[in-house]
Amino acid sequence: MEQINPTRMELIKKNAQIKLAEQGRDLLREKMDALIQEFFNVMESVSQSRSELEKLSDVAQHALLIAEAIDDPVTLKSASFATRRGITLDIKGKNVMGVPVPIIEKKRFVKSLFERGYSILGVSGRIDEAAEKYEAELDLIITLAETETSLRRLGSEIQMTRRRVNALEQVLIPELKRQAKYIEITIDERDREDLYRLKKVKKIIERKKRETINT
Amino acid sequence: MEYAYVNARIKAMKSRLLDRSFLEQLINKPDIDSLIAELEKTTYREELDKAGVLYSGIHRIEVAIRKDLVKTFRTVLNLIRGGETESYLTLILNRWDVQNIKTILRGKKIQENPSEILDCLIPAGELDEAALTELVKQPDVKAVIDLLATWGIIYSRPLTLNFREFSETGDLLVLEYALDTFYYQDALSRLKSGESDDARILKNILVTEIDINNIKTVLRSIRDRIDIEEAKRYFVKGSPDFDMERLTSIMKAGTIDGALKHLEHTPYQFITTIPQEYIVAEKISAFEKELERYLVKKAVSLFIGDPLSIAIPIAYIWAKYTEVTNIRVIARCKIIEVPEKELREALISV
Amino acid sequence: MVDFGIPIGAGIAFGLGALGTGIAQSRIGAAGAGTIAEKPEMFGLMIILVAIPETLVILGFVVASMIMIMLV
Amino acid sequence: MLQKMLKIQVLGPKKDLHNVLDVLYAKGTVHIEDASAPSSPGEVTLKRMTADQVGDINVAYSKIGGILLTLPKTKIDEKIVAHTYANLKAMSHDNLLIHVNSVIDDLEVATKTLAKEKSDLELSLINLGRYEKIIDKIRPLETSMPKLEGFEVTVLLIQKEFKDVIDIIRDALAEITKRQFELLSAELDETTIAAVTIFNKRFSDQVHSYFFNQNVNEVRLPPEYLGKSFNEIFSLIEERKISSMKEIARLDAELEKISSKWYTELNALHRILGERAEELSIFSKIGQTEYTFMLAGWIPKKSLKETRDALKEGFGGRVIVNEPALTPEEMAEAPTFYDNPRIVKPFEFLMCVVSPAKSTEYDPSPLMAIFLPLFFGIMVGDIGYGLIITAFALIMKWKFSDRDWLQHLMNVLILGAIWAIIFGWLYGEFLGDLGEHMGWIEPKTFFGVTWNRMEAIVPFLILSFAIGVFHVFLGLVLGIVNAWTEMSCKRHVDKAKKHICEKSGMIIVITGLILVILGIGLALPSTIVTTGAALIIVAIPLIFYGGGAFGTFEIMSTVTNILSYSRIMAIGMASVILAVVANKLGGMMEVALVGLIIAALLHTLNLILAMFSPFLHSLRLHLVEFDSKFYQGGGKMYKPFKKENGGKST
Repeated sequence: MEQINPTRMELIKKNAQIKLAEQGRDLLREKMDALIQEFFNVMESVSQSRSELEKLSDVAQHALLIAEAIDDPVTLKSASFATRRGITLDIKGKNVMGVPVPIIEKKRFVKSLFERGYSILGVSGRIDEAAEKYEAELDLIITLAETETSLRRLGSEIQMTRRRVNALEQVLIPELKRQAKYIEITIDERDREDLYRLKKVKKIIERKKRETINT
Repeated sequence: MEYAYVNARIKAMKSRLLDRSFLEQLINKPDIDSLIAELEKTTYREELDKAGVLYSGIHRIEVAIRKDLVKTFRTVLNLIRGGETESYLTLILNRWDVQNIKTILRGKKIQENPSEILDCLIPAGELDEAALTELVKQPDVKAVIDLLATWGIIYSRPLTLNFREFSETGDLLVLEYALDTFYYQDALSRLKSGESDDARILKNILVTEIDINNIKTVLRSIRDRIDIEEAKRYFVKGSPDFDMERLTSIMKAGTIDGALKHLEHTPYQFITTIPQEYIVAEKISAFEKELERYLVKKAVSLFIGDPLSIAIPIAYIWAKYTEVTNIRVIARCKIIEVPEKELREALISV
Repeated sequence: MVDFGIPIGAGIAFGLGALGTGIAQSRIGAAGAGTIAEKPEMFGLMIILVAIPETLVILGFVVASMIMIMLV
Repeated sequence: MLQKMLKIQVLGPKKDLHNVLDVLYAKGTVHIEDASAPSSPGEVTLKRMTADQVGDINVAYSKIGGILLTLPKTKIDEKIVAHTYANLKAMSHDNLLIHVNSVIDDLEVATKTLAKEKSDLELSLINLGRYEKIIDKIRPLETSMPKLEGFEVTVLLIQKEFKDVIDIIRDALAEITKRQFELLSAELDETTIAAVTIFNKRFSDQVHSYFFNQNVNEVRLPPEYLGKSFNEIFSLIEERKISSMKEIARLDAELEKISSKWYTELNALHRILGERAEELSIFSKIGQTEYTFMLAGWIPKKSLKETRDALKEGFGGRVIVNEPALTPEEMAEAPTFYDNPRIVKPFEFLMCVVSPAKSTEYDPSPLMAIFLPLFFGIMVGDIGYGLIITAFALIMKWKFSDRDWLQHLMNVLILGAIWAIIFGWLYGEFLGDLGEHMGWIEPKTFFGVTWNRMEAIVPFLILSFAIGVFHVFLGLVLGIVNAWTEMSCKRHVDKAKKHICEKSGMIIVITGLILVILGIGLALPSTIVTTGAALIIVAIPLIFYGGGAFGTFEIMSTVTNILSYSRIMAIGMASVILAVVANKLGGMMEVALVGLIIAALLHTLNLILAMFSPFLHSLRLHLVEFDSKFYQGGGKMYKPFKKENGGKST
């Protein structure tokens, strides 16, 4: 407290700070509300995609098992050799309330007949269908990865904003207010001292004046 | 060619194929082990015993039936050694060669571990286990083709011809398609020279197969909205009924429904009766199942054809192949607990 | 003059029957060998199947003997 | 006759299962069927019993089988096997398993590695052959190539239709190697040209990457042959081949060694494990719920009561024997239990060679027991031959007392020989005309015919046809009887009706035909001919209804069937003629001894033929001409749960 200059100038500065802090707090509150809104939106789509994914993966698995049963697992494995390759994803960012969320730029992975790299003459439609279902599943997984990352980012942003609001509200603003109070009190005190001292000086002057008159 | 002896043997072998009631018994088995125990009572016993040393459960069955298939085909081929018949029969068995070469090329392209590739090969064709092992050892796609050429195996020709395009685009489809078309063209041209009954029987089956492949390609292309010109490249030539023109016009129908209309009044009319839900869902595998079934039935019904012709060995090969597929379906469905109804639907009954 | 017609006729009747049986049996025999190679338990049945075309030679024999006996 | 079979279900609490099995086993009357397979849709499927040890036994069984397959076959001494087998059999279940597993531990790895090494070598041998072929072809090219240090040789294969490519390659090579190269080409076969290039190793990478994109193939050789001349490679391959073969021989010898030591034991083990597995498999046929078991099976009607009593005695009311009502369709599934007098047994065996009868049809074996030896006797018809055949059969029976099938066959021969003696007396034949010659016997006369087979050809032929007509009619009647029984089964009513129509129609047509032929042939009164014709006309619609257009063809085949009985006369006559020829030839010889030998030889030949041919042809008359009129077959044999079938419960 020592470093605070209990000057009127300082007081004005503090009061301005208090106002700023309160404004900031309100703003952050608003942002938080908006984030929470967004968070719930995303969450809904995530839970939807999740159940969709579950369903899709069941279907895909079933298609695969049927293909394996009828076409022999080795034929399937051979076809998988032809289609095996890495996936490259382009990831860009987007701002939601100042939160960077990923946007995955992707081609659809569901491939058409001649894109899978094998000749369809030796590969049955069952294998095709299994491949297609898994490609769709991959699509969904990637979408899910995108939204889930957004969700996580939003969540942590909400948490951070809340922490900031709390810091403003419970630490910074009361502190500033206390400081302003202190300056105010100090200034008042000094004013009173001044008044008193002035009065004292006035008395002394008057006494001296009286003495000079008297003498 | 003494068909009397050979075909009598093959018919005797045929009588040892598992009948419907035995398959029923297999379906009724509660688990994979009792299924194996039941299969042990059949001709699969030897291969099951051999496979049992390394594998268990479903893998034991699968390895055993695969080995048994190969062994059976070799037996048939050995019976027919010599002369035109052998070359006709190898023509049917060559499809496994094509499949194996494709697998090796695919594996080599992604630098797959040789033993992994070897596991996926079924040496039922002319390329025996020794040849396949050596091919798998080659370092890259080109080396595989070169080795085929070195050994004077005809499949090196289409591959060499199309290699440049492959190395430019990196698209294995080029080579695979070249191989497939070569197989059918080569088979048809080998049959053209002979005017015998044998050649006629074989050609009939082969043309049916080409038709079915083409119809499948058409349906799949329509479903995936593939451009006609693009799809046309993947049709196999050689069928008198369904030539390029006819296929293109079916393709032009643009919808599965429309394409099916074109198939009315053809031998393939039966697929127009497929439940509407599959047509709407564009579920190709449903059509495919019917088409395959038709082919299998046609091939297996050769048993009642000329008893002193190649019809019998051909029918046997198909019947054996179907049997192996059925066993695999039953065994696989045992472990994933598919409802019995679906299982029965998946079986190919002949 | 000796009449050669009758013995020649009888010979033809018997000979052709035998020939037919031979042709048929050769095929059945080959098929039988094939079957037995796969299924030895069919041996009994195969023997009978091989014997079936013998009807021809027997009928030939009957006709031949009837020609000889009735016409001589 | 076939026994009537009943289906039974034995139900009881699970804890009694073992004892129930023991009782049934001791009785040996029940043919156990799979109880867990639902017999009709909608029925509850019972869970299968599983015996705990089934898995272990099966694994061991197939492992031993696998080892046996990899070992070369060694001659085994049946006696030692039987001995080992007996020893093993005495072992308890657990001890046996321990023993088996120790054997497997000892052998499995060793045999597997040896077999694997061997098959690897065999594979490489095949490939060496492939490489050798091409090297042999391009070898001649090498001689015309300069041999240079630091240079590389590459062989290209070019399809003939692209032979222009050679010039392009030549130009390209000239550019890459700055003209330091050599290129030679020659035809390899009808479709391929081989081009050999030699260039400085410095350019190796560039040259190869150039080839990579041309329509040519480089000859690929295993890496170990790189940089060697073709002649060298060729001889190296030869060496490799020889050494591989030596190695294979060594591996074979090793396997042989193992085999000679273990084969007997493994065989015995395999046998006993197979039996144990079979025994345990009876459990998989028993259905179960949580506390109860159900066992289904067939039982001959006559033994139902004693079995039921035995169960009642042992378990009181706890174990129930239930007789489910069966539809005729289900009855058709019953196993076949031939239960004939001993004399008919050999004929059951003959029937089973073809296909056992179905339990619902008429069992032809008793009829066969009458007619087959009779036909045989009519054909052989010689006292001497009959006696010799009997003696021969008795000797064979005594010599091979352990072969069931031979016993059966010889019994048939003896029965036939007895008839042969009877007919021999009738024909007056003893070793052909020897008996008559010597004045011992002579042909008898019946119905105004002297039954001398050499002369009475036409009467014999007529007799044969008569037998044929009788036999075929008998078959047709039995066919009607069978169809009649089938009528009870709803599913087959239509078919059965048609069968009855067809068969009775056939009888009428044949009767009509005979009347017409007799009427015309013997110039009998015209009424007989017209009756015959009328019968034919009446019967044809019946046949047409029963068998359709093919039914009318059947008339022809039935007539042929009857004609086919002429073989009874024909074979008999051939036999007697040969016998007479033997006697004549023998008699013509100047020296008695030579004559005797020649006669004896010919008689022996005739005897062998006589045993074989008449037997085969009477069998054929039964299976082809007779059985086709009524017999379907395709039944399964009744195999009761008892010791002979290895069905002992554990």
